[in-house]
Amino acid sequence: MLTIVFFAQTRELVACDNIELEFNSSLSALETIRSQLASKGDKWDLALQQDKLLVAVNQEMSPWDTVIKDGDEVAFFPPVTGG
Amino acid sequence: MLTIVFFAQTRELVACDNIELEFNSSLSALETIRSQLASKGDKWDLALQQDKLLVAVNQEMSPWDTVIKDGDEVAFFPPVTGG
Amino acid sequence: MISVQTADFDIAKLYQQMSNNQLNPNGYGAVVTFVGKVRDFNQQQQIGAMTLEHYPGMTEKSLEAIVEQTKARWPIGEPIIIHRVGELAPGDQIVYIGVVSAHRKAAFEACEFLIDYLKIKAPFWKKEQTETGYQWVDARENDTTAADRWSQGNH
Amino acid sequence: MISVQTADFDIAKLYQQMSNNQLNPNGYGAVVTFVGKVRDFNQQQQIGAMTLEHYPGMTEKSLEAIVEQTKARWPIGEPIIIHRVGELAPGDQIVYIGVVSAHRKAAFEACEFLIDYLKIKAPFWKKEQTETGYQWVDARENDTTAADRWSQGNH
Repeated sequence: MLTIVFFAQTRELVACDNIELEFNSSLSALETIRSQLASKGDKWDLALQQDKLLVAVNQEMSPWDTVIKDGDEVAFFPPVTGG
Repeated sequence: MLTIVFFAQTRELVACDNIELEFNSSLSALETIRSQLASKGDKWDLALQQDKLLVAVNQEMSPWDTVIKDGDEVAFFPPVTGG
Repeated sequence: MISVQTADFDIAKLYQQMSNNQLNPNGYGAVVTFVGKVRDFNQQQQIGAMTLEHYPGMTEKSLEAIVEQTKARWPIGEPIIIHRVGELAPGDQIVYIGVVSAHRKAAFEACEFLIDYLKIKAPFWKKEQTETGYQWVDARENDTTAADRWSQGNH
Repeated sequence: MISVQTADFDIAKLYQQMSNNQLNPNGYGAVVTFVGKVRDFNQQQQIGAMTLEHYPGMTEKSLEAIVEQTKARWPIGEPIIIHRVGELAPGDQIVYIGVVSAHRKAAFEACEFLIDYLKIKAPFWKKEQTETGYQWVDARENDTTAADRWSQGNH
Protein backbone atom coordinates (compact mmCIF):
# COMPACT_ATOMS: atom_id res chain seq x y z
CA MET A 1 0.00 0.00 0.00
CA LEU A 2 1.15 3.56 -0.80
CA THR A 3 -0.06 6.61 1.06
CA ILE A 4 -0.36 9.66 -1.16
CA VAL A 5 -0.73 13.07 0.52
CA PHE A 6 -1.47 16.52 -0.91
CA PHE A 7 -0.88 20.04 0.35
CA ALA A 8 -1.87 23.63 -0.39
CA GLN A 9 -3.27 24.35 -3.91
CA THR A 10 -2.71 20.73 -4.87
CA ARG A 11 -4.78 19.50 -1.91
CA GLU A 12 -7.55 22.04 -2.57
CA LEU A 13 -7.83 21.13 -6.26
CA VAL A 14 -8.07 17.38 -5.66
CA ALA A 15 -10.35 18.12 -2.69
CA CYS A 16 -8.74 15.42 -0.62
CA ASP A 17 -5.93 15.28 1.96
CA ASN A 18 -4.69 11.80 1.19
CA ILE A 19 -5.54 8.55 -0.54
CA GLU A 20 -4.15 5.03 -0.50
CA LEU A 21 -3.05 3.10 -3.58
CA GLU A 22 -2.54 -0.64 -3.76
CA PHE A 23 1.16 -1.03 -4.57
CA ASN A 24 2.31 -2.83 -7.71
CA SER A 25 5.65 -2.75 -9.48
CA SER A 26 4.51 -0.23 -12.12
CA LEU A 27 3.99 2.26 -9.29
CA SER A 28 7.72 2.26 -8.46
CA ALA A 29 8.03 5.18 -10.88
CA LEU A 30 6.80 8.53 -9.50
CA GLU A 31 5.66 9.60 -12.96
CA THR A 32 3.37 6.58 -13.17
CA ILE A 33 1.81 7.43 -9.81
CA ARG A 34 1.36 11.04 -10.90
CA SER A 35 -0.22 10.23 -14.26
CA GLN A 36 -2.48 7.53 -12.77
CA LEU A 37 -3.79 10.09 -10.26
CA ALA A 38 -4.05 12.82 -12.95
CA SER A 39 -6.39 10.56 -14.92
CA LYS A 40 -8.92 10.61 -12.06
CA GLY A 41 -10.50 13.82 -13.46
CA ASP A 42 -9.95 17.36 -14.73
CA LYS A 43 -9.21 18.83 -11.27
CA TRP A 44 -6.71 16.02 -10.58
CA ASP A 45 -5.07 16.61 -13.93
CA LEU A 46 -4.79 20.34 -13.25
CA ALA A 47 -3.52 19.82 -9.70
CA LEU A 48 -0.81 17.39 -10.75
CA GLN A 49 0.63 19.20 -13.76
CA GLN A 50 4.31 18.49 -13.44
CA ASP A 51 5.30 22.07 -14.27
CA LYS A 52 6.03 23.32 -10.75
CA LEU A 53 4.88 20.29 -8.76
CA LEU A 54 7.22 19.13 -6.00
CA VAL A 55 7.35 15.66 -4.55
CA ALA A 56 8.47 14.28 -1.19
CA VAL A 57 9.03 10.60 -0.51
CA ASN A 58 8.81 9.52 3.14
CA GLN A 59 8.81 13.18 4.15
CA GLU A 60 11.95 14.12 2.25
CA MET A 61 12.03 16.34 -0.84
CA SER A 62 12.91 13.93 -3.68
CA PRO A 63 13.78 14.00 -7.38
CA TRP A 64 11.32 12.58 -9.91
CA ASP A 65 13.50 9.53 -10.61
CA THR A 66 13.26 8.28 -7.02
CA VAL A 67 12.25 4.59 -6.90
CA ILE A 68 9.11 4.01 -4.83
CA LYS A 69 8.54 0.87 -2.81
CA ASP A 70 5.58 -0.64 -0.99
CA GLY A 71 4.71 1.23 2.20
CA ASP A 72 6.16 4.59 1.11
CA GLU A 73 4.47 7.91 1.78
CA VAL A 74 4.44 10.12 -1.33
CA ALA A 75 3.50 13.81 -1.12
CA PHE A 76 2.66 16.18 -3.95
CA PHE A 77 2.68 19.94 -3.37
CA PRO A 78 3.52 23.31 -4.96
CA PRO A 79 6.75 25.27 -4.23
CA VAL A 80 6.94 26.19 -0.55
CA THR A 81 6.26 29.73 0.69
CA GLY A 82 6.93 29.77 4.45
CA GLY A 83 9.20 32.03 6.52
CA MET B 1 42.38 78.61 22.62
CA LEU B 2 42.46 74.92 21.61
CA THR B 3 41.03 72.14 23.74
CA ILE B 4 43.01 68.90 23.46
CA VAL B 5 41.40 65.72 24.80
CA PHE B 6 42.78 62.19 25.23
CA PHE B 7 41.17 58.76 25.52
CA ALA B 8 42.00 55.18 26.50
CA GLN B 9 45.74 54.22 26.49
CA THR B 10 46.63 57.69 25.25
CA ARG B 11 44.80 59.32 28.19
CA GLU B 12 46.35 56.92 30.71
CA LEU B 13 49.90 57.50 29.45
CA VAL B 14 49.69 61.29 29.52
CA ALA B 15 47.80 60.98 32.82
CA CYS B 16 45.43 63.76 31.90
CA ASP B 17 41.97 63.98 30.32
CA ASN B 18 42.42 67.28 28.55
CA ILE B 19 44.55 70.39 28.33
CA GLU B 20 44.17 73.78 26.72
CA LEU B 21 46.68 75.36 24.34
CA GLU B 22 46.89 79.05 23.42
CA PHE B 23 46.17 79.12 19.68
CA ASN B 24 48.71 80.53 17.23
CA SER B 25 48.99 80.04 13.48
CA SER B 26 51.71 77.36 13.76
CA LEU B 27 49.16 75.21 15.58
CA SER B 28 46.94 75.06 12.50
CA ALA B 29 48.87 71.89 11.54
CA LEU B 30 47.88 68.79 13.53
CA GLU B 31 51.44 67.46 13.33
CA THR B 32 52.73 70.61 15.07
CA ILE B 33 50.22 70.16 17.87
CA ARG B 34 51.12 66.50 18.20
CA SER B 35 54.90 67.07 18.28
CA GLN B 36 54.62 70.04 20.68
CA LEU B 37 52.66 67.81 23.10
CA ALA B 38 55.04 64.86 22.56
CA SER B 39 57.93 67.05 23.71
CA LYS B 40 56.33 67.44 27.16
CA GLY B 41 58.02 64.23 28.36
CA ASP B 42 58.72 60.54 27.71
CA LYS B 43 55.17 59.40 28.51
CA TRP B 44 53.74 62.07 26.22
CA ASP B 45 56.12 61.08 23.47
CA LEU B 46 55.14 57.41 23.86
CA ALA B 47 51.42 58.19 24.01
CA LEU B 48 51.50 60.33 20.88
CA GLN B 49 53.56 58.14 18.57
CA GLN B 50 51.84 58.67 15.25
CA ASP B 51 51.98 54.98 14.37
CA LYS B 52 48.40 54.01 15.20
CA LEU B 53 47.23 57.31 16.72
CA LEU B 54 43.85 58.57 15.55
CA VAL B 55 42.68 62.16 15.64
CA ALA B 56 39.25 63.77 15.80
CA VAL B 57 38.63 67.46 15.19
CA ASN B 58 35.45 68.87 16.72
CA GLN B 59 34.30 65.32 17.47
CA GLU B 60 34.75 64.02 13.96
CA MET B 61 37.38 61.50 12.88
CA SER B 62 39.79 63.58 10.72
CA PRO B 63 42.83 63.12 8.50
CA TRP B 64 46.21 64.43 9.64
CA ASP B 65 46.19 67.24 7.07
CA THR B 66 43.06 68.85 8.55
CA VAL B 67 43.58 72.60 9.15
CA ILE B 68 42.97 73.56 12.79
CA LYS B 69 41.50 76.93 13.78
CA ASP B 70 41.10 78.80 17.06
CA GLY B 71 38.40 77.28 19.27
CA ASP B 72 38.65 73.75 17.88
CA GLU B 73 38.50 70.61 20.00
CA VAL B 74 41.22 68.15 19.03
CA ALA B 75 41.18 64.57 20.34
CA PHE B 76 43.96 61.97 20.24
CA PHE B 77 43.19 58.31 20.82
CA PRO B 78 44.08 54.75 19.76
CA PRO B 79 42.03 52.64 17.28
CA VAL B 80 38.52 52.09 18.63
CA THR B 81 37.43 48.73 20.07
CA GLY B 82 33.73 49.00 20.90
CA GLY B 83 30.80 46.86 19.87
CA MET C 1 15.42 23.79 19.42
CA ILE C 2 12.84 23.54 16.67
CA SER C 3 9.14 24.14 17.10
CA VAL C 4 6.21 24.33 14.68
CA GLN C 5 3.26 25.78 16.58
CA THR C 6 0.03 27.75 16.33
CA ALA C 7 0.85 29.77 19.47
CA ASP C 8 2.68 33.09 19.31
CA PHE C 9 6.26 33.23 20.65
CA ASP C 10 7.94 35.50 23.16
CA ILE C 11 11.25 36.78 21.82
CA ALA C 12 12.53 37.63 25.32
CA LYS C 13 11.97 34.05 26.56
CA LEU C 14 13.58 32.62 23.42
CA TYR C 15 16.60 34.89 23.87
CA GLN C 16 16.99 33.67 27.46
CA GLN C 17 16.43 30.07 26.44
CA MET C 18 19.03 30.30 23.69
CA SER C 19 21.58 31.35 26.32
CA ASN C 20 20.43 28.58 28.72
CA ASN C 21 20.70 25.97 25.95
CA GLN C 22 24.46 26.49 25.56
CA LEU C 23 27.04 24.53 27.53
CA ASN C 24 29.11 27.69 27.93
CA PRO C 25 26.85 30.71 27.28
CA ASN C 26 29.64 33.19 28.10
CA GLY C 27 31.73 31.85 25.23
CA TYR C 28 29.28 33.35 22.74
CA GLY C 29 29.77 37.07 22.14
CA ALA C 30 27.31 37.48 19.26
CA VAL C 31 23.57 36.87 19.13
CA VAL C 32 21.75 37.42 15.83
CA THR C 33 17.99 36.97 15.58
CA PHE C 34 15.57 37.19 12.70
CA VAL C 35 11.79 37.63 13.08
CA GLY C 36 9.49 37.40 10.07
CA LYS C 37 6.11 39.11 10.44
CA VAL C 38 2.92 39.27 8.37
CA ARG C 39 2.95 42.45 6.28
CA ASP C 40 -0.24 44.29 5.40
CA PHE C 41 0.79 44.52 1.73
CA ASN C 42 2.16 41.92 -0.68
CA GLN C 43 2.56 42.29 -4.46
CA GLN C 44 0.56 45.58 -4.39
CA GLN C 45 -2.40 43.92 -2.67
CA GLN C 46 -3.68 44.68 0.81
CA ILE C 47 -3.64 41.66 3.11
CA GLY C 48 -6.42 41.08 5.65
CA ALA C 49 -5.43 37.72 7.07
CA MET C 50 -3.28 34.71 6.30
CA THR C 51 -3.39 30.98 6.80
CA LEU C 52 -0.23 28.94 7.06
CA GLU C 53 -0.41 25.28 6.15
CA HIS C 54 2.40 22.76 6.69
CA TYR C 55 3.30 19.09 6.31
CA PRO C 56 3.43 17.73 9.88
CA GLY C 57 6.43 15.50 10.40
CA MET C 58 8.26 16.53 7.27
CA THR C 59 8.43 20.15 8.44
CA GLU C 60 10.33 19.25 11.61
CA LYS C 61 12.63 16.84 9.74
CA SER C 62 13.49 19.41 7.08
CA LEU C 63 14.24 22.07 9.71
CA GLU C 64 16.47 19.63 11.61
CA ALA C 65 18.35 18.88 8.39
CA ILE C 66 18.87 22.60 7.74
CA VAL C 67 20.14 23.09 11.30
CA GLU C 68 22.63 20.22 10.91
CA GLN C 69 23.85 21.69 7.63
CA THR C 70 24.30 25.10 9.28
CA LYS C 71 26.19 23.68 12.27
CA ALA C 72 28.51 21.78 9.94
CA ARG C 73 29.37 25.02 8.13
CA TRP C 74 29.65 27.63 10.91
CA PRO C 75 30.96 27.47 14.51
CA ILE C 76 27.66 28.30 16.19
CA GLY C 77 25.89 27.19 19.36
CA GLU C 78 22.49 25.48 19.43
CA PRO C 79 20.10 27.67 17.36
CA ILE C 80 16.37 28.18 17.86
CA ILE C 81 13.81 27.99 15.05
CA ILE C 82 10.12 28.65 15.73
CA HIS C 83 7.59 28.70 12.89
CA ARG C 84 3.90 29.34 13.38
CA VAL C 85 1.07 27.73 11.41
CA GLY C 86 -2.68 28.42 11.26
CA GLU C 87 -4.47 31.78 11.12
CA LEU C 88 -2.38 34.95 11.28
CA ALA C 89 -3.11 38.68 10.90
CA PRO C 90 -0.94 41.60 9.66
CA GLY C 91 1.70 42.43 12.27
CA ASP C 92 1.69 38.89 13.68
CA GLN C 93 4.98 37.11 14.14
CA ILE C 94 5.48 34.13 11.80
CA VAL C 95 9.01 32.88 12.29
CA TYR C 96 11.91 33.25 14.73
CA ILE C 97 15.51 32.30 14.04
CA GLY C 98 18.11 32.80 16.78
CA VAL C 99 21.83 32.07 16.46
CA VAL C 100 24.76 32.51 18.84
CA SER C 101 28.44 32.40 17.97
CA ALA C 102 31.75 33.55 19.40
CA HIS C 103 32.04 36.17 16.65
CA ARG C 104 29.42 38.16 14.75
CA LYS C 105 30.26 37.17 11.18
CA ALA C 106 29.41 33.50 11.74
CA ALA C 107 26.23 34.44 13.64
CA PHE C 108 25.00 36.73 10.83
CA GLU C 109 25.81 34.26 8.06
CA ALA C 110 24.33 31.24 9.84
CA CYS C 111 21.12 33.13 10.70
CA GLU C 112 20.64 34.32 7.12
CA PHE C 113 21.47 30.86 5.75
CA LEU C 114 18.85 29.28 8.05
CA ILE C 115 16.04 31.56 6.90
CA ASP C 116 17.15 31.41 3.23
CA TYR C 117 17.03 27.60 3.29
CA LEU C 118 13.84 27.43 5.35
CA LYS C 119 12.21 29.57 2.64
CA ILE C 120 12.91 27.06 -0.13
CA LYS C 121 13.17 23.73 1.72
CA ALA C 122 10.65 23.63 4.56
CA PRO C 123 7.08 22.56 3.63
CA PHE C 124 5.02 25.61 4.62
CA TRP C 125 2.46 27.30 2.39
CA LYS C 126 0.85 30.71 2.82
CA LYS C 127 -2.65 31.66 1.73
CA GLU C 128 -3.53 35.34 1.90
CA GLN C 129 -6.89 37.05 2.16
CA THR C 130 -6.94 39.97 -0.30
CA GLU C 131 -9.73 42.25 -1.56
CA THR C 132 -10.49 39.64 -4.23
CA GLY C 133 -10.64 36.66 -1.89
CA TYR C 134 -8.23 34.08 -0.55
CA GLN C 135 -5.25 33.17 -2.70
CA TRP C 136 -2.14 31.04 -2.34
CA VAL C 137 1.09 33.01 -2.27
CA ASP C 138 3.36 32.40 -5.25
CA ALA C 139 6.90 31.26 -4.56
CA ARG C 140 9.34 34.11 -5.14
CA GLU C 141 12.18 33.75 -7.64
CA ASN C 142 14.23 35.86 -5.20
CA ASP C 143 14.11 33.15 -2.57
CA THR C 144 15.75 30.66 -4.89
CA THR C 145 18.42 33.22 -5.77
CA ALA C 146 19.03 33.96 -2.07
CA ALA C 147 19.54 30.28 -1.26
CA ASP C 148 21.65 29.58 -4.37
CA ARG C 149 24.17 32.20 -3.38
CA TRP C 150 25.34 30.03 -0.44
CA SER C 151 26.54 27.31 -2.79
CA GLN C 152 28.57 29.68 -4.97
CA GLY C 153 31.42 30.09 -2.52
CA ASN C 154 31.24 33.88 -2.39
CA HIS C 155 30.51 33.79 1.35
CA MET D 1 17.03 55.81 18.34
CA ILE D 2 20.58 55.98 19.61
CA SER D 3 21.60 55.63 23.24
CA VAL D 4 24.94 55.41 25.01
CA GLN D 5 24.28 54.32 28.58
CA THR D 6 25.65 52.54 31.64
CA ALA D 7 22.32 50.76 32.30
CA ASP D 8 21.54 47.34 30.86
CA PHE D 9 18.91 47.11 28.10
CA ASP D 10 15.80 44.96 27.75
CA ILE D 11 15.65 43.36 24.29
CA ALA D 12 11.87 42.78 24.54
CA LYS D 13 11.19 46.48 25.22
CA LEU D 14 13.52 47.52 22.39
CA TYR D 15 11.80 45.12 20.00
CA GLN D 16 8.42 46.63 20.92
CA GLN D 17 9.81 50.15 20.70
CA MET D 18 11.28 49.51 17.27
CA SER D 19 7.83 48.56 16.05
CA ASN D 20 6.24 51.59 17.77
CA ASN D 21 8.84 53.92 16.21
CA GLN D 22 7.69 53.14 12.66
CA LEU D 23 4.97 55.11 10.87
CA ASN D 24 3.62 51.88 9.38
CA PRO D 25 4.89 48.97 11.51
CA ASN D 26 2.91 46.38 9.49
CA GLY D 27 4.81 47.35 6.35
CA TYR D 28 7.96 45.76 7.78
CA GLY D 29 8.08 41.99 7.45
CA ALA D 30 11.67 41.48 8.62
CA VAL D 31 13.30 42.30 11.96
CA VAL D 32 17.01 41.56 12.41
CA THR D 33 18.74 42.21 15.72
CA PHE D 34 22.32 41.86 16.87
CA VAL D 35 23.41 41.72 20.50
CA GLY D 36 27.09 41.79 21.43
CA LYS D 37 27.97 40.34 24.84
CA VAL D 38 31.11 40.18 27.00
CA ARG D 39 32.81 36.82 26.46
CA ASP D 40 34.77 35.10 29.22
CA PHE D 41 37.70 34.49 26.88
CA ASN D 42 39.55 36.76 24.44
CA GLN D 43 42.82 36.02 22.64
CA GLN D 44 43.36 32.89 24.82
CA GLN D 45 43.03 34.87 28.04
CA GLN D 46 40.29 34.49 30.63
CA ILE D 47 38.34 37.70 31.20
CA GLY D 48 37.15 38.69 34.68
CA ALA D 49 35.65 42.11 33.99
CA MET D 50 35.71 44.88 31.44
CA THR D 51 35.54 48.66 31.39
CA LEU D 52 34.17 50.51 28.39
CA GLU D 53 35.32 54.09 27.86
CA HIS D 54 33.87 56.44 25.26
CA TYR D 55 34.13 60.01 23.95
CA PRO D 56 30.87 61.69 25.06
CA GLY D 57 29.35 63.78 22.29
CA MET D 58 31.45 62.33 19.50
CA THR D 59 30.07 58.84 20.15
CA GLU D 60 26.48 59.90 19.55
CA LYS D 61 27.46 61.98 16.49
CA SER D 62 29.38 59.13 14.93
CA LEU D 63 26.51 56.69 15.52
CA GLU D 64 24.05 59.16 13.96
CA ALA D 65 26.32 59.48 10.92
CA ILE D 66 26.49 55.68 10.54
CA VAL D 67 22.68 55.45 10.81
CA GLU D 68 22.26 58.11 8.09
CA GLN D 69 24.69 56.27 5.85
CA THR D 70 22.78 53.02 6.37
CA LYS D 71 19.39 54.59 5.67
CA ALA D 72 20.72 56.11 2.46
CA ARG D 73 21.85 52.69 1.27
CA TRP D 74 19.04 50.32 2.35
CA PRO D 75 15.24 50.75 2.51
CA ILE D 76 14.94 50.29 6.27
CA GLY D 77 12.79 51.80 9.02
CA GLU D 78 14.17 53.70 12.01
CA PRO D 79 16.86 51.49 13.60
CA ILE D 80 17.83 51.27 17.28
CA ILE D 81 21.41 51.34 18.53
CA ILE D 82 22.19 50.96 22.24
CA HIS D 83 25.78 50.82 23.46
CA ARG D 84 26.74 50.44 27.09
CA VAL D 85 29.76 52.04 28.79
CA GLY D 86 31.33 51.58 32.21
CA GLU D 87 31.95 48.34 34.14
CA LEU D 88 30.77 45.06 32.58
CA ALA D 89 31.17 41.37 33.45
CA PRO D 90 31.28 38.22 31.26
CA GLY D 91 27.80 37.46 29.91
CA ASP D 92 26.73 41.13 30.14
CA GLN D 93 25.13 42.73 27.11
CA ILE D 94 27.29 45.44 25.48
CA VAL D 95 25.53 46.52 22.31
CA TYR D 96 22.13 46.19 20.64
CA ILE D 97 21.41 46.87 16.96
CA GLY D 98 17.85 46.47 15.69
CA VAL D 99 16.74 46.93 12.09
CA VAL D 100 13.37 46.53 10.36
CA SER D 101 12.73 46.33 6.63
CA ALA D 102 10.04 45.09 4.24
CA HIS D 103 12.30 42.22 3.19
CA ARG D 104 14.94 40.24 5.02
CA LYS D 105 17.96 40.84 2.77
CA ALA D 106 18.01 44.59 3.45
CA ALA D 107 17.45 44.03 7.18
CA PHE D 108 20.37 41.57 7.45
CA GLU D 109 22.74 43.71 5.39
CA ALA D 110 21.88 46.97 7.15
CA CYS D 111 22.23 45.38 10.61
CA GLU D 112 25.62 43.88 9.78
CA PHE D 113 26.76 47.15 8.16
CA LEU D 114 25.78 49.10 11.31
CA ILE D 115 27.79 46.88 13.65
CA ASP D 116 30.74 46.63 11.22
CA TYR D 117 30.96 50.43 10.99
CA LEU D 118 30.33 50.98 14.70
CA LYS D 119 33.33 48.70 15.35
CA ILE D 120 35.74 50.87 13.40
CA LYS D 121 34.17 54.36 13.56
CA ALA D 122 32.54 54.88 16.97
CA PRO D 123 34.86 56.09 19.75
CA PHE D 124 34.56 53.28 22.33
CA TRP D 125 37.50 51.54 23.97
CA LYS D 126 37.53 48.29 25.95
CA LYS D 127 39.85 47.46 28.81
CA GLU D 128 39.80 43.89 30.05
CA GLN D 129 40.79 42.40 33.39
CA THR D 130 42.87 39.26 32.78
CA GLU D 131 45.00 37.06 35.06
CA THR D 132 47.89 39.45 34.46
CA GLY D 133 45.98 42.65 35.23
CA TYR D 134 43.97 45.22 33.27
CA GLN D 135 44.86 45.71 29.64
CA TRP D 136 43.42 47.66 26.72
CA VAL D 137 41.97 45.52 23.96
CA ASP D 138 43.87 45.70 20.69
CA ALA D 139 41.90 46.69 17.60
CA ARG D 140 41.30 43.63 15.40
CA GLU D 141 42.52 43.61 11.81
CA ASN D 142 39.37 41.59 11.04
CA ASP D 143 37.16 44.54 11.92
CA THR D 144 38.81 46.71 9.29
CA THR D 145 38.40 43.93 6.73
CA ALA D 146 34.72 43.49 7.68
CA ALA D 147 34.00 47.19 7.17
CA ASP D 148 36.07 47.44 3.97
CA ARG D 149 34.00 44.77 2.29
CA TRP D 150 30.98 47.15 2.16
CA SER D 151 32.86 49.56 -0.10
CA GLN D 152 33.91 46.89 -2.58
CA GLY D 153 30.53 46.51 -4.19
CA ASN D 154 30.32 42.74 -3.66
CA HIS D 155 27.03 43.14 -1.77
